[in-house]
Amino acid sequence: MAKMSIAEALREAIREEMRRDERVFCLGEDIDVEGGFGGAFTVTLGLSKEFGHERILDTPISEIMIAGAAVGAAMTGMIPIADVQYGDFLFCMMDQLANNAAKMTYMSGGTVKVPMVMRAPVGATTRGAQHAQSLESFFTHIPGLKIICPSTAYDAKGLLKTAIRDENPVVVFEHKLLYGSKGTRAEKSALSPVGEVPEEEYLIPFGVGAIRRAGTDITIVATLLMVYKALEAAAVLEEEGISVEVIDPRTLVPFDYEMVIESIKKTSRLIIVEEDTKRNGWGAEVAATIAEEALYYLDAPIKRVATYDVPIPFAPIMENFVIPSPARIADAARDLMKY
Amino acid sequence: MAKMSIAEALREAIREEMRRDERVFCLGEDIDVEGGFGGAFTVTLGLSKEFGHERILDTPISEIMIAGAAVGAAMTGMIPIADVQYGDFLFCMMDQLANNAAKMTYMSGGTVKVPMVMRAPVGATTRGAQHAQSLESFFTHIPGLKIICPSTAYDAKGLLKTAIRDENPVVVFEHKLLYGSKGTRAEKSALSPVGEVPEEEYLIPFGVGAIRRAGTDITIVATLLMVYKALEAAAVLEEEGISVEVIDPRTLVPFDYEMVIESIKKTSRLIIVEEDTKRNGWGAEVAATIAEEALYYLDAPIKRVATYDVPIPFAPIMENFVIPSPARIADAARDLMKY
Amino acid sequence: MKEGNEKIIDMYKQMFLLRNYEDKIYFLFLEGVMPGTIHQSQGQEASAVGMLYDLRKEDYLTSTHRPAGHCLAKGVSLESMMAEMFAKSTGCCKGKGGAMHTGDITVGALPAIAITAGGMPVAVGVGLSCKMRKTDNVVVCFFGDGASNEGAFHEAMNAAAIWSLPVIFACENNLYGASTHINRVVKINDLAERGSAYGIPAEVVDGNDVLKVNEAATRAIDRARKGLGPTFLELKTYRRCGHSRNDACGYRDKAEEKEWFDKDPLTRLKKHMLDHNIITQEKIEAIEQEVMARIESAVDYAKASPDVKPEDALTNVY
Amino acid sequence: MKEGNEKIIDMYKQMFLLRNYEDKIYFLFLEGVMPGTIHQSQGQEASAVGMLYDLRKEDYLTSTHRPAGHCLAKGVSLESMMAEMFAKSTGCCKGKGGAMHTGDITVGALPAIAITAGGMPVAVGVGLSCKMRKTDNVVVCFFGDGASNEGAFHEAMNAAAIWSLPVIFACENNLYGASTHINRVVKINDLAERGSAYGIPAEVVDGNDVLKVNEAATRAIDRARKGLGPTFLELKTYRRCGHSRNDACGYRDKAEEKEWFDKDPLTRLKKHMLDHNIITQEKIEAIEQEVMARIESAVDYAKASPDVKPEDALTNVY
Ligand SMILES: Cc1ncc(C[n+]2csc(CCOP(=O)(O)OP(=O)(O)O)c2C)c(N)n1
Ligand SMILES: Cc1ncc(C[n+]2csc(CCOP(=O)(O)OP(=O)(O)O)c2C)c(N)n1
Ligand SMILES: [Mg+2]
Ligand SMILES: [Mg+2]
Repeated sequence: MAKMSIAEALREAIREEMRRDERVFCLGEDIDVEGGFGGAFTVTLGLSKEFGHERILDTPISEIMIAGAAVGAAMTGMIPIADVQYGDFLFCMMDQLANNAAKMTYMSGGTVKVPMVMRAPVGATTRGAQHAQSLESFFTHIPGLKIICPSTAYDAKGLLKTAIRDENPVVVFEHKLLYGSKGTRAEKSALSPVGEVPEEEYLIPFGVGAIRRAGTDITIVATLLMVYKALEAAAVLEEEGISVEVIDPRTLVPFDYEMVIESIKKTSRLIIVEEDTKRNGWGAEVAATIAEEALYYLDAPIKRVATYDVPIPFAPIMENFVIPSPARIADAARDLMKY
Repeated sequence: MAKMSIAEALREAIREEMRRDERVFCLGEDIDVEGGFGGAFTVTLGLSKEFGHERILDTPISEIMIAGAAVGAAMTGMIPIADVQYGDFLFCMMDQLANNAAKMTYMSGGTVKVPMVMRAPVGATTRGAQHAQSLESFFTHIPGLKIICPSTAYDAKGLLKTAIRDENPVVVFEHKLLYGSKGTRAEKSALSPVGEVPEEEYLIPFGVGAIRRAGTDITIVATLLMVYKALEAAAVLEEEGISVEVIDPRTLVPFDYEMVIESIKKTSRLIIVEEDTKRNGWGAEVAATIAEEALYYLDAPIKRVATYDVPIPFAPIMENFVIPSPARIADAARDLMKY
Repeated sequence: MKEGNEKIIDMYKQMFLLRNYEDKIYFLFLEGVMPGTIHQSQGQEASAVGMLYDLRKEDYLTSTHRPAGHCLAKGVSLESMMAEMFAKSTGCCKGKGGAMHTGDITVGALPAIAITAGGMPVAVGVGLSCKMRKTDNVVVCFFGDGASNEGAFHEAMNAAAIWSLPVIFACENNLYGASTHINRVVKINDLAERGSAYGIPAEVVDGNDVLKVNEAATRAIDRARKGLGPTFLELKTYRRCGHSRNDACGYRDKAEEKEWFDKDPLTRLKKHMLDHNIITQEKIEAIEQEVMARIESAVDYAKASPDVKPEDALTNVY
Repeated sequence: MKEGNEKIIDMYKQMFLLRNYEDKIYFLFLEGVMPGTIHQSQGQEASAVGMLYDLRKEDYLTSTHRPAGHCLAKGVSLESMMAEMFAKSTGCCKGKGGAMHTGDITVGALPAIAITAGGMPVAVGVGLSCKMRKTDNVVVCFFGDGASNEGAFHEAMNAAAIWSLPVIFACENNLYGASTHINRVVKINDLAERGSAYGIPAEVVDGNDVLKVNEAATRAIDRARKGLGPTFLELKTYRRCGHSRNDACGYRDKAEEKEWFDKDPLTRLKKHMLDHNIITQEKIEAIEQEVMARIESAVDYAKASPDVKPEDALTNVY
């Protein structure tokens, strides 16, 4: 067992897969500059020492091209791992991801495959509205894409390796405050969980959630940073005698509904916590699905604790207010206990 | 009262607003070519005769520019009405709409306004996956945008006029099979409802739904083409003694929850019908909100009838299968009646 | 692949196939037996055949909303193209793609992309793949005059240049983007002038002269195979048909149409062949009859092919 | 607006303000009293001041993730800029925008856009508005060398050209897009070469010589006001600072840094003024002290300003 940060775990996943399969390569902005950062959050740092500059490919600031090139390379025998510096820039390449990456296999009647990975850092870090968004829900709505959100080093490595081997396009959402990026790329107020990662190879299948904390009164579903906020809230609630189960689905598409339904059979109460804004966030889909398929296990309304429906403000005082906090999560839980 | 198609009603709305306010202008691809089509669906046909070519502005095929120019013009004293030929191309301008149009007012602390309108035709018309999508739900998820979907000529004119006068960016989703475009732009299998439109000026406020058919057993919420499919289903169900209320919210943001909740108090059953694909569609938000705020009026699970989660296939046989049909809606209703 | 006169005759045969395939489709479409819409390529046969004739099966093609000519010239089977138009399960996209997305990866024809210029960044990735896999394969990337105003064009051209990728950018300048004349949306005379913004060698080519197109293509392909990087060819041509289904081209000047119809690529090539005694009138007619027969049997094949099943809509997607 | 020597002195004063404002911000940021990140403009003062000095209040500015110099030179108040950095309610964006979105529409400075090249299509709309409203106002659109590889650049340049809009495209080529040297991402020598792809007159300008920049700006502004259309100016310059917070520029060649630091715009202008007896050393010092005092009081103002309230986050959005 080695202890590592999520950034390191992602790097190791890429390293192992690039060693295993020469079709795998990385492309993105500033990912391989000598004396540079190894991408905005150091994930690709140093990889070119082993794999060379062609397989860790620096690109111009051309998001449409980055995504389109990944699609083209993937259809013709390569396995690209592309990235954007901030998730917010995915909007610049949305056409290539939504109209091409997600649809090519289908439009071709299954005759082409698009085995590509698109990595994107999300989360608010006091940089203002254009560098703060969580875009998961825009992509869960696109048939043809798989969506994963690793919140631990163990998951980061295991899920990314699975993503690289998937023959469908996979979008990986990584949280800026969880990377544990070091040195000049370190983030104020980062959580940077360091986790145990086995020496031996392992893969994590998509669609299998993880119970981060077992409980009997309330089920909380959360991803990425919100897993940790939910755990904080759970600790507080425990002192009040409220037992919380925290489920991290780990992948949003496919989604482990079985685990959630098993849990609410026990708790009969459900809260979904997401850093994304509330209206039409992925939490809405989870709530709607449960309301359609498992309504009768519930004794209380389904609560969603999400970022308020506003662009992310710059001032930390405001940013902290709009993003779900342990306190807001705990309040939602107390409300539900009234039922 | 004049009878007109939705395309004509939209044209009249634009004409009246351009007469009223010289800041209003249109820009888009092929909207004003001599001997051309007046846009992909004839909405701007002939308008330049009255307003000249500068105010009905043909653009290069440059979606990023079209949306960005609308944002810039709107911030500096103009009121642009931009359009894309097919809604699917909104992905090409997503960055300008999501990162700029929706956020400028907020990021500036309210010191700038962005009074622009973005028009987009949606719906599947046997053209394949890149000319068939309904993108409403990508935009309902963006704080700062208002989203409207007129399904009748009366609403088209009244809502578009309100949109043009709104100081926030408004995205108008129009359905290809409802326009009633004439001549060479006519659409096979179009429904093209012709409706009564008053001579005198009128505006329709956002956030006020319309009850298209009153009923007591089941509430169906639907927009655009699905309103008509729901009405077809309702007619069939009536013969079976099932009384259906069909609600057309008319605007998705803001959304008339009051009307829906009043209805389910009566019917205690809710079905949401959308042409958009199911996962994370706007129907999920409606279902989740009802599950959070009005769960106890319901005696049955909340059903969503939506397009299956696949890209839209070309073959009509397959397209008809994936898009909600009156039959599928009726089946969902029969299921709910079991509760 | 043929040489000399045989090649010229073979190119004529292909061009005649493209023209009559499209004319047949148009006829069938008007009959109402085909769903969707059509964007046809009558008049642009010389650019498709001239550019693609010398490619290997392992080389690639990226195409547009107007893909029929490109696909047939790259070797997608006539039957599977026709069947796709009929939305049959035997179509090259199993009835899932349709007229704007035809292709067949087994002959290097990627599924066509109908988003204007949307195929250009994809072609960069294909070029990257050819290079990284250490092949000397190339990709011909077709797009139109209108597409040259899309951001995707810019990002793709620049990337192909800096990485000297084996991409041949073939711009079919048929003077119109839908109904909009190119002179209304660019301020330059030749789109080829845009090559210099990226350091990409560019040429203006008579796109209605298949021999000229083929010469330029040969140079560009050769450069690409040698690893010398991309070339930008502006092929001046013209649509004989509407932009899409029932478009009477009311936006086009009749004199302009006449001027270009007189430069019809098939008529010119046929005249060239006869003037230079490359082939006899009789032989030409024999070839044409053979092609027409192939088209008819392709229609029969398509019509006789089984319909898709509704549930097929749920396959081929995760 | 001043003329002759007075103007030169005034431009120096502005440049000195920009430089020391940024240095002060850097200091405060390291102290940890400022949230977020910073993208500073030390070394690029000549382009900001030279381009914007002759603009009217009614003219417009679009800026980038590196907006401080542009905003101050366009007339956004020092106090409101400083207060925004402190995330105070008195900030030019009420604490909602932050370092990457500063601006003040009342002086023509649109809120800066931090999406690389994202402000360029917006500038086209501003130019369209100036023209349609029949004003002779212009817009100066700043962007970087890296931005010139974005699709948005291409679409914006082309549209401004065909509509002859009063847009001055000011490309601050500081040789790097973040950590990537421009020579690794374009194959041409000067970005100005891209003007010809759109029919836009372009010039390479010594971006560290405020007088040269101002001359070029005057010509471009004049063209724009007369309705003659856009101009593309490539301003060669260099960052004295990191790309963003704690960036030691390990990716830059030390010799290159030295070469450019020796071309510092402030040093050069000061020398020019003294050599030509435009001003005395004493007067310069007096000006510098005055500016430093203004900066200090702006800091006091910002610190003393009321914090934003959490609930303010819910206003200014529909
Ligand atoms: C991004 C995008 N915008 C607009 C369209 C609609 N459209 C389809 S074809 C076309 C014209 C394309 O012109 P050009 O590139 O010259 O190709 P041509 O049709 O002449 O072959 C347009 C505007 C589209 N398909 N994609
Ligand atoms: C669309 C987009 N891609 C990437 C980034 C991340 N980013 C911020 S600044 C920057 C470099 C921009 O370089 P340049 O245009 O030369 O401006 P400079 O920083 O040199 O002033 C990058 C890549 C961004 N903000 N937006
Ligand atoms: Mg064309
Ligand atoms: Mg730069």
